[in-house]
Amino acid sequence: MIRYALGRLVSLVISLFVASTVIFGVIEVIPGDPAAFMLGVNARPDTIAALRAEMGLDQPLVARYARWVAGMLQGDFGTSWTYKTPVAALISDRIWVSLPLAVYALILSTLIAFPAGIYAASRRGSAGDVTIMGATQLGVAIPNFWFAMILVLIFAIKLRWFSAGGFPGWDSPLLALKSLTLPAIALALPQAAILARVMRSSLLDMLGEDFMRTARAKGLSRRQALWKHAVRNALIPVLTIIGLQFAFLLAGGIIIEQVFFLPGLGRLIFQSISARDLIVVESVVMLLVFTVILVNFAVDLAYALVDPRLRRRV
Amino acid sequence: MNRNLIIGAVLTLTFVACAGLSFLWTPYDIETLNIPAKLQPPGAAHLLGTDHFGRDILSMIMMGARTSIAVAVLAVGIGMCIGVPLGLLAAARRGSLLDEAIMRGNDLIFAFPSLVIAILITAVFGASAVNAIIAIGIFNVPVFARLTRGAALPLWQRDFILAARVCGKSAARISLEHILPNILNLMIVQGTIQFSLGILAEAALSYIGLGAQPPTASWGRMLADAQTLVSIAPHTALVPGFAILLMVLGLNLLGDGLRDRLDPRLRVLRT
Amino acid sequence: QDSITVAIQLEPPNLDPTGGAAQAIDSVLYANVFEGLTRFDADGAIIPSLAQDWTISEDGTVYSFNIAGGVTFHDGTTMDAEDVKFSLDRARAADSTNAQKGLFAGITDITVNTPLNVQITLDQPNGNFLFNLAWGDAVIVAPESIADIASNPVGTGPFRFTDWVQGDRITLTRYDKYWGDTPALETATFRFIADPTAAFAAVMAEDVDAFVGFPAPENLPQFQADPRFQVLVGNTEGETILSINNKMPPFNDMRVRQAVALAVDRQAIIDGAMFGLGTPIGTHFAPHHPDYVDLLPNSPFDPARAKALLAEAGFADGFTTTLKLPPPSYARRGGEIIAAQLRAVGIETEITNLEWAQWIEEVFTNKDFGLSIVSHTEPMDIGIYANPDYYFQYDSPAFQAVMEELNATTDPAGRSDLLVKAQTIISDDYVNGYLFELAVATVAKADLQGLWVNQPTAAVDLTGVSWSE
Amino acid sequence: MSLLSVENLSLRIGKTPVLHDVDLTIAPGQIVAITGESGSGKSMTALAIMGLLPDRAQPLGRVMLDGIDILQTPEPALCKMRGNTVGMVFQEPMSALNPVMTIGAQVAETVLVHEKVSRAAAQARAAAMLTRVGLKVGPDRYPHELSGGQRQRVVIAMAIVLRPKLLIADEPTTALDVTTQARILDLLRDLVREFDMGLLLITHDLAVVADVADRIAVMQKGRVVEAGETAHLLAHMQHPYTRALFTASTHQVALPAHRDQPVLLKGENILRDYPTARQGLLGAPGSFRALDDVSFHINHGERVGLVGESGCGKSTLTRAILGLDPIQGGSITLEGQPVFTGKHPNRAVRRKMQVVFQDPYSSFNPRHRVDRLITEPFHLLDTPPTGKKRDAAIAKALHDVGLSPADAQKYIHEFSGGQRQRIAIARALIVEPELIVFDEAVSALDVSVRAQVLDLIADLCRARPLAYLFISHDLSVVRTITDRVMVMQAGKIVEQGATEQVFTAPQHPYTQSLIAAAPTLPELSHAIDPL
Ligand SMILES: Nc1ncnc2c1ncn2[C@@H]1O[C@H](COP(=O)(O)OP(=O)(O)OP(=O)(O)O)[C@@H](O)[C@H]1O
Ligand SMILES: Nc1ncnc2c1ncn2[C@@H]1O[C@H](COP(=O)(O)OP(=O)(O)OP(=O)(O)O)[C@@H](O)[C@H]1O
Ligand SMILES: [Mg+2]
Ligand SMILES: [Mg+2]
Repeated sequence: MIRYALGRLVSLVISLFVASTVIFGVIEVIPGDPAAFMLGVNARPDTIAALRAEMGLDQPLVARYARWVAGMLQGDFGTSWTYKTPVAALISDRIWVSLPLAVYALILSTLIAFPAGIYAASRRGSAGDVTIMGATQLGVAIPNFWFAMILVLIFAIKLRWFSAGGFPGWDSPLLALKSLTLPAIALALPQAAILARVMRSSLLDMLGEDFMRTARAKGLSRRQALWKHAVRNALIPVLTIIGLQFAFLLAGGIIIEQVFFLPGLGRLIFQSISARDLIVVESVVMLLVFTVILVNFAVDLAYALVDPRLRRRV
Repeated sequence: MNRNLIIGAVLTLTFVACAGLSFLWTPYDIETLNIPAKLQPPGAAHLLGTDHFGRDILSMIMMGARTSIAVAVLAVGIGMCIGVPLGLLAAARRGSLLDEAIMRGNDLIFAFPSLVIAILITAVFGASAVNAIIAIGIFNVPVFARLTRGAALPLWQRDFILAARVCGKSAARISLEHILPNILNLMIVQGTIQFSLGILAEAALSYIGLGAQPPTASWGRMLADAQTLVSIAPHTALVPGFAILLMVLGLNLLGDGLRDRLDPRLRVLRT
Repeated sequence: QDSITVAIQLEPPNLDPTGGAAQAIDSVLYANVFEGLTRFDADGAIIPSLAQDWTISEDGTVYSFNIAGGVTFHDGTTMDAEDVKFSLDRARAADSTNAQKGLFAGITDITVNTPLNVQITLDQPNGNFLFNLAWGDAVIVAPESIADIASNPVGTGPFRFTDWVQGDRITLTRYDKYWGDTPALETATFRFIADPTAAFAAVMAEDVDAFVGFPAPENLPQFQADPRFQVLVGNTEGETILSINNKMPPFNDMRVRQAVALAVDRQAIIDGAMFGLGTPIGTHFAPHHPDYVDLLPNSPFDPARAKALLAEAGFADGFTTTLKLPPPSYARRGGEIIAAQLRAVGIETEITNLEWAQWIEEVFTNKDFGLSIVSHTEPMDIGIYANPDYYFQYDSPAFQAVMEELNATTDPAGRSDLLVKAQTIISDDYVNGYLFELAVATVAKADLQGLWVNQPTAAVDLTGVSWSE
Repeated sequence: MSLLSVENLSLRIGKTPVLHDVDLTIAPGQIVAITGESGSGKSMTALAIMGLLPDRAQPLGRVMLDGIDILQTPEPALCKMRGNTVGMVFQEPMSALNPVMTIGAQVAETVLVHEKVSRAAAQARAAAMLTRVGLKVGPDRYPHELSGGQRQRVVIAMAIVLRPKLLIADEPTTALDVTTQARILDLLRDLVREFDMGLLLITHDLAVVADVADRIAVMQKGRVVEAGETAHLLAHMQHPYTRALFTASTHQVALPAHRDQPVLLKGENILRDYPTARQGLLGAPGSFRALDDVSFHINHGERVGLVGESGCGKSTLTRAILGLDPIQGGSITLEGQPVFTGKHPNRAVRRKMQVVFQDPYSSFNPRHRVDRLITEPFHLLDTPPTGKKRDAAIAKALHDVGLSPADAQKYIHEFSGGQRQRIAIARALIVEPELIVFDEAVSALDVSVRAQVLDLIADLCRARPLAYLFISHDLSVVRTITDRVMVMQAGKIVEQGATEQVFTAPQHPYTQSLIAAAPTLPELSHAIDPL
């Protein structure tokens, strides 16, 4: 198990290194001079040059990359050009919106998807199954930003149950949760639909396995066999999807953060790209990639917990 | 006959037909604006109403179908054309360094949140339909590469592949002659699904202004334009929303239906 | 009730009004946290602020300002002539990153006479100097607090900065030792909502008390009809123009530029892009300015003439050019409408939507464009036409002479004449397509009073704002 | 009173009739075997007794088990009965166990489902039963940590932990090799005696049937065509199908005599290592030696057999001979030419060798027609025949294996298993190779089909001088179809010699145990005389 984890760790580090090069390379070629943008149309060339020097933009690319990576290794993400505050502080503010939102949405989608998927699989072909599968088809097809628009229209503007957007901060956790509820629903439902479908089909796959027949021959009822034997085995593909979804939720919140006007990571990326605050963009993208890779790593470890066959593999 | 397949095919074909028809005819010309006639609700003159520039929404939907389909088809095409050969190569050289490199490369792409990459790409090259295609296409590559490799690996263990190797055929030739045809069904099914995801992705990119540029019609941009109008002219948001929903639904149903028909494992169960 | 939540569209990137071009910095801080020697009032007039009065030498080059006594910065230190000298010297220094360094270009010397009197010498008379000092970029800052001005601004205004939740809001609190009249509000929260849908929802759900610069004009009728709200529509200094690259063929031919001007139907653009909000203009000048001349008849909507002019210029079959649009909706929506109108006379446009950073690089700096739409929001900025390197590349010695004369003239009547002349020249030359003066809409709770209606500069001045009852 | 009595059981699945009027009785302590061809309804009968028929099954008749009629009993009552009164063991030990549960927990589960005992008590009973079935490893292992035979013991323990009155075993040993099979059968026999259980044993292997069963029921196309006491039935077969079945099982082919000829294929000191998982984080990958210093030869026209347990390296050797995988040591030469030149297989040599695989279903690309399938080896020729010549070659190859030229245009799914194996042989013959490797080429076939294919091979030997290497775990087949046999154990050839000699007087202890473990049919020559 430990060896397995270590092996995955090495490839994780390599991935991170490659990712950092790719990110830096892509972001550095984004056209639009950050200094010129910050100073606006009335700025004089010497002012712009002064600012470029202040931001370190006059140094060669490799040197800047090296400094960026070295800084990150020490936990220093640099200082935002526009906000003039440490990027780490900026990110940590935003992450307390994006992360809870992603987790909230993930919990919601799991809470919806698991029972729905299991129910549908256990009653395959029944009216309930058909209804649930129909609903998931719709859920998969619905664009989440459109869904979000409609949620706002109904629950914020018409019914006024929730605030329409913005985030009051965690001073009052209840209010904070409330303001994340509509966005979390908008994010979670389409994901829940996907998850429910995967859950159902992987359960159905399991139902056809020989060991399910063995379980029935032991005297387990259909339902017992499903819960005791199929669910845990079916969890492996489901875990993969959950891992992918978490990454998606964290960054894919971008559009939803836009609709609900949440000050999360997604919006930070958006803002800093249009403000050409490249150092922030680089760091946020790197952080997201890091999270995804880390989540995949966690998922891999979770596999090993679920499936003993993987534990001894290096 | 399979219900999913029929509903899916009908929905998909309707939109494809709309898109095709739009080359020849649309109820109104969407390039001329008629601002006095803006935001008319659905009615006799305009079946689905007009937008904030007084354009006929039905015509916009037809033209938008064209954009959506074109973007999605090309993006999936890119994904397949690059991903499938990569997957075949990785499977043929399974366990080698090349295989490892291809698969790690795939993982890396998967590690990038797709929307973020799309935003970066459009930030570098500017917003346009072509760049939307590239951005979506890039994310289709690892999907097809993984799927291909995953499906090809067990095939390589099959005896008929051994037989072909005994006959001295090269790995490339075996991949083309034996592996590819046997995973084609899978590719078609996955292609349909990726196609529907492509439609959604195009809509999302256009919604945040990174997709096709005006005057090209796009469902996502129609939604973006309509977002402030929801409360005064709900049809401007509902119509494109439902267009996306129905098209994606149709494709998904079609994909499911095709899977049921084409997947040999399920076919064995049926007969 | 003595607190208020005001929403504006854009969040300030940092809180240093002297170090960046972002208007949002001024929106939050101007007159609320920072003050200059002079300031704009609600109608755009220049009135005394920290400088209580001043004298100008005969030749118009030496200004002597008397500074209000008992002024303290929010950190408790006193504000005196030394701070004024420090602030202005800092803004005009060689390594300064002040975005409007040009405002201070004529200053040759700043002398502190007494702690409450400062004397500024110019190299030549400048009729705009008091106006220049009113800009947000010319506010008075203290050397003690300059180091973290970007995140912790310390000024002399009636409100002091308390908190900034990046991405969401900035909170200001009343400064008890303010030297002037005490404002009615105890705290003010600025929230930043750029998305039109979210803006609409936030106001409708009463999450905010006022929205200054409401981004979606199409939603205004709903607020007007709702007794909970009042809608204030005011004017801004934003001349929205279809800028034309005067050096790029075929636009170097005046007939082509005229054709473009005639092909554009302003009213359709105002209705279609702004839902009726905005005043048509025929030249680059704010209609509410006393010296404005109505030059609309110079460029009526006349597609037939436009076609004829094109034919005359040798483009009977039209031509293709680029139309590069920055993010605001006046540009994006207006661009679609203009593209359709130009297509009607045979000019095909390739629309490219750009972010501001790209726009500045491609259009403004590299002049790589045919047409663009942008609102020039600086007050009294007709002077840009005198700069042949300015992005639309208009090079007219006649106009440049007028501007030179204007700068040297301090006599109001003479200035007025020259401004009329200037407006007429650029209109006759069809330098750009003049579309409309941008309007600003403020949606507020019905019982809120004292908000600025107009936007002579980007500012949400809260000093006079209060709740009725 | 009998423990189980099946009366007039008929069954349709959907619209397809599967069983017709099946009758069957089992008494306590009795072993009843059902035998018959694949698809004859053996498994369905068993599932009917368990009440585990597929969803669309419509059974008719009576299945009385311990006094209750299964077909009339509601599901909850059946659940109480399964695992308790009746247990079942399935064919595939690899997939019959839940991979994510320990074996102890899986056995204990049977107890926990039926009895209100503590988890610890159930675990204890499970451990005891695992010991009883002869499992020497602890109950906290996971299935993937066990060998096939061990897993089958776990499945048996699971089925009998509550001492059911009836145990149904559906092909319990088919997936195992002979020595393991012998041990499992011994175990079942012991358990029956010890617990006084009834055992319903389903198998297509007549030798096994004859060995262990008290009674035999022979099924064909959903009917029981003949049933009776084992000894009596073997002695007095009435039904032609039963006779045909037994004849085919003991089928002997007549090989033409082999004369001494020069060496064709020669392998010397072959080493073959498979890389295994890395040792440690960055350590060098380990390796597993699948062929350890193997030397052998095959002469022109000689028929050589290769036998050995599953996993001993038979297929690995095949692959090395065919030049599919490089070897790590030693040499393989065909008529003096190396199979491998440098890193690449030698085409000139490959042309002289062909192969026939075990699984007739996966040996062909389902998307190609027969003509394309069998001409694939033409790829080895420098100037492959085209047009008329090609057609003629196809027709001849098909004719040689007893198919018609018209079959060339069909797809592979249109053929039965036996026909497919003929096509596989046609494919091997089309380039007229010197040597054919048969890797378990008849193991997946029904006995009657197997007999036909063996005859075909003998016929081909008569028609032309053909050398082959015949790999099989079925000793009786190897015995009749080869001149010389090699016995392989754990990557080494432990014994080789003339077939009859090795079978009658095995020298090596391993060979002896192998031959002892193989079940044999009693001499039936008198019974199979034509009527
Ligand atoms: N789920 C099912 N649905 C429809 N028909 C089935 C199903 N399972 C089996 N059959 C059919 O029932 C018949 C009897 O099958 P059964 O599995 O009992 O054969 P068997 O004698 O056990 O064969 P084998 O030796 O191959 O296991 C076969 O013709 C088979 O095709
Ligand atoms: N690709 C591989 N990697 C590692 N080990 C392998 C590989 N293939 C086979 N082996 C191991 O090599 C040994 C010999 O395998 P081989 O397939 O030759 O056995 P076999 O005698 O043909 O068995 P069977 O009768 O089951 O087909 C086995 O222990 C097997 O586990
Ligand atoms: Mg069976
Ligand atoms: Mg083998």
